[in-house]
Amino acid sequence: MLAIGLTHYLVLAAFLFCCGLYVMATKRNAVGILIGAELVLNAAGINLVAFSRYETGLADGQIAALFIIVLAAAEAAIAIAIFVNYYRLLGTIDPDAGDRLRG
Amino acid sequence: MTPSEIVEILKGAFPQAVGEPSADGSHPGVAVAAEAWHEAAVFLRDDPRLRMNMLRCLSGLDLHPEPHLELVYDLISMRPGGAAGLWENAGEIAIRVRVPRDGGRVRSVADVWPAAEWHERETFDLLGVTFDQHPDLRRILCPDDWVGHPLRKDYEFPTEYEGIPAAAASADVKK
Amino acid sequence: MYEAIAFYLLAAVVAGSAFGCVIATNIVRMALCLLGTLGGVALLYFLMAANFLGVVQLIVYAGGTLIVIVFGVMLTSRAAGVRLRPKRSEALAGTLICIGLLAGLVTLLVRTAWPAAQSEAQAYDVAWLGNELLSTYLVPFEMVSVLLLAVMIGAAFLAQPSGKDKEPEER
Amino acid sequence: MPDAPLTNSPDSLADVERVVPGELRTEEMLLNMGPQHPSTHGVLRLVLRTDGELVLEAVPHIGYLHRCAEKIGESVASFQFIPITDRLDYLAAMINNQGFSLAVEKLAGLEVPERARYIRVIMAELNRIASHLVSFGTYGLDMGAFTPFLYGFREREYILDLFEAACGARLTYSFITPGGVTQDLPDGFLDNLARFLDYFEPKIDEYNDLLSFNYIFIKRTAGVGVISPEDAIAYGLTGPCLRGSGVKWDLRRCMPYELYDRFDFEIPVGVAGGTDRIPREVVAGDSWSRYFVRMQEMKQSVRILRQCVQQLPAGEFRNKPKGILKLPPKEVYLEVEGARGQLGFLVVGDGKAVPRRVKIRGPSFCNLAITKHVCRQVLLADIAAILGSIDVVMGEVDR
Amino acid sequence: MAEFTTEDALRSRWSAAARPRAVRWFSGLGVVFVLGAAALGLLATRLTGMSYAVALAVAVVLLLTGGSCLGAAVVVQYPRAVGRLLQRLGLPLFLLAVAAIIVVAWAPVLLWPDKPLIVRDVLAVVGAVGFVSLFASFAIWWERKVAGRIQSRLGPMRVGGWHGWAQSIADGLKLFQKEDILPGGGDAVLFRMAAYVTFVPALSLFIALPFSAAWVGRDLDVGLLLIVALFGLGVIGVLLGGWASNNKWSMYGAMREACQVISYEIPLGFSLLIPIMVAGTLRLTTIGELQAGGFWTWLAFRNPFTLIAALTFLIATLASCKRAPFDLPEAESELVAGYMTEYSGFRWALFMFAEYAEMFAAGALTAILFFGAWHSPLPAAWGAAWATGPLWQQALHGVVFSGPLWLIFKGIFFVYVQIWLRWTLPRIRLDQVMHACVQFMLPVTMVVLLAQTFWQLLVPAGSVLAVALNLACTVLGALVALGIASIAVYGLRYRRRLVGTLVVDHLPGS
Repeated sequence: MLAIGLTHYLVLAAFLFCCGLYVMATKRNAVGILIGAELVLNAAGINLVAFSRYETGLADGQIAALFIIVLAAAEAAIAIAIFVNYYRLLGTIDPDAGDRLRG
Repeated sequence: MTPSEIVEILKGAFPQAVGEPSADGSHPGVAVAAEAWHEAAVFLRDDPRLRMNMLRCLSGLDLHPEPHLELVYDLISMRPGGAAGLWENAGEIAIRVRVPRDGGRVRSVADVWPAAEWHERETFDLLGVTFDQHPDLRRILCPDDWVGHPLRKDYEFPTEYEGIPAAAASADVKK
Repeated sequence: MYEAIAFYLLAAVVAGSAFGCVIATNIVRMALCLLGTLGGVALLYFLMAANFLGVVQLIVYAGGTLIVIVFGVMLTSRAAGVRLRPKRSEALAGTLICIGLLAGLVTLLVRTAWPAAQSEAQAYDVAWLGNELLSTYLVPFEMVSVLLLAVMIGAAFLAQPSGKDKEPEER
Repeated sequence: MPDAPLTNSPDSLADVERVVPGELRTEEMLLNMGPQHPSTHGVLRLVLRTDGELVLEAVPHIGYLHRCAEKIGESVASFQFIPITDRLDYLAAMINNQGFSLAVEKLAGLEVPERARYIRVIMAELNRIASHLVSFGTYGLDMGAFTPFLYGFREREYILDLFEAACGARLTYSFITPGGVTQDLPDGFLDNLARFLDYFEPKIDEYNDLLSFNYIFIKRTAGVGVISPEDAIAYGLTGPCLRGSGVKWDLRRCMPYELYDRFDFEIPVGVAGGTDRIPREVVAGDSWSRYFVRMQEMKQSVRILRQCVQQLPAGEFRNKPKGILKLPPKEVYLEVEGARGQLGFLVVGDGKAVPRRVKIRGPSFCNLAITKHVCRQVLLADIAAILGSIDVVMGEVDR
Repeated sequence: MAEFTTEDALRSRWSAAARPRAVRWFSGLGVVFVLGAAALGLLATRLTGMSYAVALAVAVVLLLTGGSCLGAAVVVQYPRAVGRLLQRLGLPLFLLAVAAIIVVAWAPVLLWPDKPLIVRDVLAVVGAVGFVSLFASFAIWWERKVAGRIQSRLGPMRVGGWHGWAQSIADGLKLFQKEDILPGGGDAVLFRMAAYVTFVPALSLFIALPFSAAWVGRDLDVGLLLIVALFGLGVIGVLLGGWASNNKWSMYGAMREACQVISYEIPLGFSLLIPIMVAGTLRLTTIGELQAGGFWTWLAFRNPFTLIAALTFLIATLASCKRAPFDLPEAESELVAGYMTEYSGFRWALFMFAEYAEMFAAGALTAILFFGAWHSPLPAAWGAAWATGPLWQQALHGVVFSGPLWLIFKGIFFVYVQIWLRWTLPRIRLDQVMHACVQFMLPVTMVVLLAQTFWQLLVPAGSVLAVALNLACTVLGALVALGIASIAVYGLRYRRRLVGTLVVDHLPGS
């Protein structure tokens, strides 16, 4: 228990992943879904870094995690831009409300 | 331009509505009938001889024993062209409009001189003259739920306002 | 010993705030919980001797992305007060699936005998990471920069007011 | 915000939200600025309709400081009304005293000795400087510069010392009364005054360097809240606000009262920028022009004061009316050039000591009315710039 | 409820009977605690690892408690004498305590560099907390004094005797006692959290901030980035606080802050890249040691581009710390108090502390990156012999050549510049802030970055051009420094004349 190893990190990441999944699946707010996605991405980042730390010892895991962070930032920027337009169009950001094909 | 000249011009345009210039030399003015006032105001502002471009003041007077309220519009014509770029006073006059004390109405001149908007609101608030076609005729100095028009001579001081007693004060005033 | 204490503390913070995200009904509180998760993960990166990654996580994620999210919440402010409580059936199904998934994953993870290749953390240097980034991983790096450019243009295009609007643009 | 939506009430949403097909839907918000707000200069309340930082409309609400001055005027004798006039424009109480006294004198036909008239001009001009100093200081404060405020108050303090020496009061003087002034100037007053003028005159240039020509300050105020001369006249603007729009109109020159025809002084007006130290961003009638007219007026007041010090004759300081001053049944309307514009008194007598009607035309009241017209489609920060440059005193607005 | 009178207050002090008993108890407990602390300390020297850390921590706590007990005993026994003494010696004592706390916090780091990192970290945190709180109280008082001088008044003069030095301590005590008001309809949890979310990053960046090559909590290889990251984190607290206040003015302040700080992070980052490029590292101690050779080797004076970068960095930190002329988030004439409108008491104090901590961090970072870090203008090589000599020589070396005192001095100088600007300049409008960022700061920093790249590629270190421009920049910097110094000397010399000079003898007899 006291010697922290790979498994510890992986279990934590699994928990994070499941939380993110739940948030993405059930929240009725588009920004909430975005937050869920961030949780999932963080879980992935922990996994990558943990593998690179405990298994390979190479830079690959860290670099991949770095790319994840950058991509998450890009994703958030685009997503928020879309949400703002969505909100302006529909007056709500409930994802279920956007069921029309032509706004 | 002297006040009497202004009165002449005005009389030429509105022979029916314009009365005699007041005898009192300290505040030269002329009475105008309430119905014709708005037209006269437009004339006063736009006539090239007069060009009364500024409404300096609007005072409401309560002529208490008489059943009238008098509105005094102090107008002035300001024109450029004096020495050293100074603007000069090209004539001033007080227009007096009488309305009945109860239910007095007069056409608003806020569209002629925007300055009149707040002055008319104040006169409405404190003296109870209604100005027709005013853009926003509400009380201005007193609270919106105030009862009565305080500057009337027969104004009864309230004994309380919103639960705040004012009885002692009103007793003093009555004495 | 220290590592264990630090790990369990951070794991508690990360897991706690992630769970906070799950149960929060208010979107701004969710954002605050996300801040806890992001900060905790950054510290976990420090613990795994990935200093640079931890700092980037703080700068980009906590200092940038999160603020963008909070901004988005406030721009859609009238919806922010709306309760986010999911439908009962959805919540039930989601809970069941997630718990099942978690149980499966954890069992799998614990049972697998991971070959312990590295017991001591490598002393990762920023310079080394930079060299790797610009030599071995140059192509993905350049692709990410092109992507970022595209995102910048795309976000600016999406967020700009429509042509008729003459009002000064606001950030 | 968690529970309350940003707009005032759910019902008002329909009113404030513009839904134009094909256009962006922007959310508007009603914002109460005041009656307790640092830059409304007293108990003024503005209801702002905003879209982000942009103010679409600002509606002023007044009356929070209404003290029934006109009703009191109908209940007390004219001498007793002098202290009430102190409390109209409390930053320039001397000029209020002067205006009301002149009106009563004209009504009652009271003569005023020449020395008293000089003393009145001295007091009025000193008070004009004091008032403009406050205006200068608070305008700096509105723009986020704290320091000019204290400089302005430091200089004003000397003027208040002079007032205290003359009449014992520092804010509400009741010094000028019908017939003259309440007491003669104390010994050494003129020396102190001359010393103050020597000290103060160079300070104005210093303050111009500090604030007026500060790059940020110019950027904040130039071209903001432009009032055209036509609008200014139509809305009844007077004083520095009118002159800031380029209208060279000053009662002291155009319709001289008291002794102002004897003095040699200029009437500063707002001009377009680019010439003679005026920054090129400046448009005639903007906030900077209104502000700068005040700065220049202080110099002119110093000029008038210097002439007063030279010319002050010996003689009586008042013509005391015998017995109680009765007001004849006549009507008088008289305006003086106050620190903020033309202060008018309409006094109606009916043969008693107590006037039948006193109507006060507060310049701030008329000047404030234009805010609704000017504060349209401006930024939130500009509201402070415009309001500060119009420089209202709520005591005079609400009376 | 009965009224609380002055007499009650007097009676609630120690009565004649209770006083000797209290003194006995306090002094007895104090002696016991101090002896215990000494014993534990002795024991700790023989221990290693975790037990050493625990023993040391307990000893420190015991020592502090014992000291407080002894102090309390003295105060109860001789209240008047202590009061009088405090009035006279308060300031020296206070300063001594400041020095003592810093030394106590940092000495072990210096003396036992090989002890476990966690000990070092704990001590660094204690040192950071102590330094931030002391610096914030000092800086608030100092800002008020400076503002007073600029505005030809005196500022606080009463509390503590000498020039009101204890004013902000008194204010702090007052703030702690104030009612903690939660705005109705606001989100109470977020409202409470926001103050900490702002305060904690501002505090924790001190762990990576080196005060000298040896005096640093954690000398990270990414230290610079970490500090910048923590700089940006405080915004979230402000945003949350503004949102949770349920006040439109707070909301405006929060939005303005977010706009401003995020926008200015870009020019800030670009300006940071210049010293990073010159030094080739993110490690702050390395960047600092690079500038050890006298003030002409300071990074700001290396070439014109670094000088411009230093200036843009200063401006960008001004915006990040929301100091005038960029103080829009709390612009009192527009937004009442911006995001702090609804805060009171302790939480408000936390925001203030965070602001002043950030101010110092910004100043210190400016000094480290561009202005010679912890080195005096003299080349450190001149004092190399002193650096390894006996203790007194080492101390002298720290004062004359390089040491934390120099960094603190420089940080305070840049804080002074911020204060100076605040009380001199009007505030910029929001659109102007954005224009200044996008249309001025961003292009300038980008061009400078490009130019510096080419400079490093094309101009060799010892070439005539490099030396000439280095000289020119150095002379320019020296002239500016001389100018500031001469203004300061002038102000000091004529400090009485600068206050209004006109005396109106207005009343008879005066």
